[in-house]
Amino acid sequence: MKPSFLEQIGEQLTRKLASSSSRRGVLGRVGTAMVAGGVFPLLPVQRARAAAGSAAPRLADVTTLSDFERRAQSSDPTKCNYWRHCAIDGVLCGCCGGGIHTCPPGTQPSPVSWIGTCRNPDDGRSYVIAYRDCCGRTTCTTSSDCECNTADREMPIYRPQTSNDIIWCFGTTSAAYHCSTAAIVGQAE
Amino acid sequence: MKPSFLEQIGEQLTRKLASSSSRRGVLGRVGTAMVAGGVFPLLPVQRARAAAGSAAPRLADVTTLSDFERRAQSSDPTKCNYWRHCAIDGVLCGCCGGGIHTCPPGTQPSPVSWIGTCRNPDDGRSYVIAYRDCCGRTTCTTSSDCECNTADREMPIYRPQTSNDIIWCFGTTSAAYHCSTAAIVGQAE
Amino acid sequence: MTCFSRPRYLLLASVIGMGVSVGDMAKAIPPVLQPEQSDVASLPPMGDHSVLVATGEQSFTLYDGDKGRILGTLPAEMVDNIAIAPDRKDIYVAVTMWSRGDHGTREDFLRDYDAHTLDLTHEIELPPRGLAVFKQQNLELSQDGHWAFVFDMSPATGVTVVDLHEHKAARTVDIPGCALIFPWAHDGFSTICGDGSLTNVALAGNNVNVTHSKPFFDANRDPVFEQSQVDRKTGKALFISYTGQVYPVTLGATPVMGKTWSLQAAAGQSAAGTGQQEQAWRPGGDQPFAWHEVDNRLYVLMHVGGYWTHKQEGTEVWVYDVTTQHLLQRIDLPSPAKGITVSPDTANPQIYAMLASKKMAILSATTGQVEKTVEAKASGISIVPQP
Amino acid sequence: MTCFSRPRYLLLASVIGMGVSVGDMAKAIPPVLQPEQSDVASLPPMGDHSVLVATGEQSFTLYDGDKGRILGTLPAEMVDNIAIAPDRKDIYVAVTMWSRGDHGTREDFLRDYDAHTLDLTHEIELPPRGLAVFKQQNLELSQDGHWAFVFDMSPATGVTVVDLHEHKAARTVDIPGCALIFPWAHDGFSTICGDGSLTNVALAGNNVNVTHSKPFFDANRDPVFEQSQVDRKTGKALFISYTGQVYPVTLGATPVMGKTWSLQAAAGQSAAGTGQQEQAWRPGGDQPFAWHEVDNRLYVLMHVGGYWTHKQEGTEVWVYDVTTQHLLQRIDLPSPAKGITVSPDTANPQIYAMLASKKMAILSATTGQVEKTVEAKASGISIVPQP
Repeated sequence: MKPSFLEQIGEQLTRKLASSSSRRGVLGRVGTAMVAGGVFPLLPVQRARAAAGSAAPRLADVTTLSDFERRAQSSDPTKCNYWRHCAIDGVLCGCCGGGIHTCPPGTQPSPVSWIGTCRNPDDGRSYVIAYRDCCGRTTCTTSSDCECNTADREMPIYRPQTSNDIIWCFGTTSAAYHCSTAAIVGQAE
Repeated sequence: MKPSFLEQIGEQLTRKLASSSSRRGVLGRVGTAMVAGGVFPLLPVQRARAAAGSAAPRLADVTTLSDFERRAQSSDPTKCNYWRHCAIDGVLCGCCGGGIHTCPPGTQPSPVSWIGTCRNPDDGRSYVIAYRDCCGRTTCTTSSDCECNTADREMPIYRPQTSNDIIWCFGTTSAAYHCSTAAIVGQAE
Repeated sequence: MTCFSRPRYLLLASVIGMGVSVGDMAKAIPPVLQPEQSDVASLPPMGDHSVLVATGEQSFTLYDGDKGRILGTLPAEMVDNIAIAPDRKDIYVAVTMWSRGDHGTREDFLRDYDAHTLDLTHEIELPPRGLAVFKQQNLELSQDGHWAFVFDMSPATGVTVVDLHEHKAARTVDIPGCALIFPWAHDGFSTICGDGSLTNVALAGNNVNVTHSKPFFDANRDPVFEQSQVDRKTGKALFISYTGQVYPVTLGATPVMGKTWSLQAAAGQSAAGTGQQEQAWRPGGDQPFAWHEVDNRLYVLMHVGGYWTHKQEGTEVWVYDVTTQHLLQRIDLPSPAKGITVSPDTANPQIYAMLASKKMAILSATTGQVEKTVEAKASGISIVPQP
Repeated sequence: MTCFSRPRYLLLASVIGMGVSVGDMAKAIPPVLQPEQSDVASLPPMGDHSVLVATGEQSFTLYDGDKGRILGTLPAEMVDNIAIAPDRKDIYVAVTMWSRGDHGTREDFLRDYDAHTLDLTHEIELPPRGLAVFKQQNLELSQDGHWAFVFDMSPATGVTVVDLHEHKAARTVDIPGCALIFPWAHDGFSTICGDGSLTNVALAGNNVNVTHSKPFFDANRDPVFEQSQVDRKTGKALFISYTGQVYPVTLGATPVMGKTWSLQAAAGQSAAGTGQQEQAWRPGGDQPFAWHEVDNRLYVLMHVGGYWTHKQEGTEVWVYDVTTQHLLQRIDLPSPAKGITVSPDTANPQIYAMLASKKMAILSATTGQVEKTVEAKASGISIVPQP
């Protein structure tokens, strides 16, 4: 049997954050948080799994799409209107020597990130996107066209998992922010 | 008898640089340099003194003035075309909470600087200007109109005293560059 | 090695200007300009028309709002936070750095600057701060000037309480699932939690007492802005949601909820909903709100759009009477703005609007006219002193 | 403190994408996109069309000149210097910082980055560097890859010799009255002195031998540019003066002077003089010269102006055959440029022009046509690998 999602997260965090130099003892605190896993609400990623069976695309409904979704394209991932960038805040790594799920040379992907739920115009499905920051190097300097700030379903910092103003660099050599990626985690419900 | 100019410089450097945290031993090296004072060529400031008796203004000669001198004004010291700014490279302190010979709060004037020789349109005289940098704080962020780069009589770094690309922050708490002033030292020859 | 085989140059200019003796001259000849000494400026007591603006992603620049001119500079990057002491005598900046620039040992400090000289007087070590694009509510001060409250996220969340008299971090309070700091009138603060509730932290000598309130807004459907406002003197907060619902709350160990009202209804319009295509006037931007506590007026940066446009620049500033919950005025901005602040005075209040063009527009809050436009290289963020 | 009195949220997303099992679907339905792992890019061996551009006063950005796209980033501020190893396997950056940002303990380092991964492999402590707006000639490397030469100014001037095999500073050589570093073909370098002469430093095991040449230019009347060029493989230099006089010198313990020529005369014009109102085509900018050593062509950023316009942006690039000392070509720039570099290849050389608009224009050096224009936020400075 595959480990549960929360177990996966726990294992990943333990492994990834054990080398963290945080003075606050991330590991101990996260460990404390983990034991109460049963009382946590379902995360979007779990809902994604629950919904994985219903793979039929939804028809585009122009009456309910957001402005971003109506205008989104699927051909150029170095533009702010690329479909996965529906809730991104930062510089696109694809403009900086990286790619849509690739960090530029000399940087490190953060093991934790915020997530968005974005609609792919090609199949009408919504996907959970992990906006993993690439960290540990001075911010990428590139064209202003690569600096994006979108906010579909973006929440305040007290809902950090879907908040894009946070510097999501935990467990990297430093939390210096370089750029942001947009990797697919799975299909949303 | 007043101390000579070189003695003044020596005294000032000794006093000002004694607290320097340079690892290279500025003081010892400057001291070594000082003993050979007699073989140094006359500095512009000395020539200024030698010429101080001849105080009659020169008539403006539009055929020999530089473009900067033809266009220079004497009313607004926060503009790049203010007459004293004939060889300045940097942000004007007058735009940053300081003034023409005043450092903004929280910064320190460098005890050494580069110098220029600029013509005052009001009296037709040329003056030696000390472009003293204000140091020890992050660079001032202000209007681009306050970022100047002029080069009348500006020389390469192997003639440092009249070279304006050098960060002239020696003997200050740090050599972080904040802005540049333009103080009158005396009349030029 | 040093070599004496040829003349060398003394490469130094003196800090002391020379005295130039001017001989007797005819009256017609203008006098020779005299040498000038270098000096350093200091500042008068901070006036009501002072504003600290986040500039160039490397500093906060202090402006005189009457002249539209710079008074001084404090270093701070995008993730750093700034606060002005209630008595305006100190400015605090919470910063994070690494010993080698983008790598090395992490260090977090609360810096204390003298507001008169802008000299750094104390650099207080902190545990790792929460790093986010600037939010006023990630750094707050107690009204008595004794405590600073610094938001932490590692990613577990907490608040470090700093003793400003002793210049050291006193304790860290865990606030699991919560964030942001809204100070009480006395001895405590509240934070907003992910379930729409408040966690309330009372300072009691060497202890803290933590209480949890019931949810008062629907965080899933219509969350309140991080930039919601608090009157620090009274501990009264106005939590404002994405759609424009205003939740008045008197903060404390047991918060007291007031009557909810709607920014749109107060303007004679329908309350806005959560439809992505439901066009309505909505609050938005990096810093959409400014509460003028003395006049009890709320200034809101408004734009037309659907739901999820909570970060969109505003085209107008709407001015509300919070007492009567009515719109008093709509002010057109010269161009869209990312954030606003309003000066604390009642005589001639100014609106400081950080435009998307990176200019700062200074407007009369009374007439709505633009008084100055400054090439400030401003981001969306600014702060003003308290009344 | 931690409290368990209410549900809390796990505020983390996993680095591992989940496997999503896709059920049997009709062929007409596009497959569900699969989860993606995060990875890190690395670079192929550095090609001839690579250029490192000073960007945003915070970094050097490595560009692919063919695509006009970014390959990676190295941190560096305005006063820092960068050099590419002759074998292109390392990139060196000389940096200066203070432990607390704009204050604290000063630290100077030579950073060694792996050109394949852009990882920092060594951070070598240095004595205090000379701080000036970027000048290529303030950091140089020996052709055998063994030594780096770092210019110091405290304000006394010197050169620190860094052993790149041992990753440590080996010695500092005083060069009183002199500055800038022009490496020889083997085991030494020359520096320019304020009296128009050269000081020559030969490395000999653990010793250095210093010689002084006679003045070869008039530093008072017509100084040579700091950005004068050197062919690092042969140790031949072209020192070029403000007015446009070219002084060829073969560097060494006893430099050999060649025949002086004029940029203007080589273009069929009168040599330019030192009159402030003498309008002529003159070299100028932050980085006015690029010597393509293999083709033996000198590219010069030219503008029309009087004397003392040595920092003015150029409107054209003039291409000279250094062998015959004749102008081959005049290339119009799309807008004025602060600096240029030229790629080292002979097949299809590119000109990288850093425009005053902060864009980078990439031109064919053969046809003069603009191939790409990049919104680079560039200052005037760039460097390219050696042939």
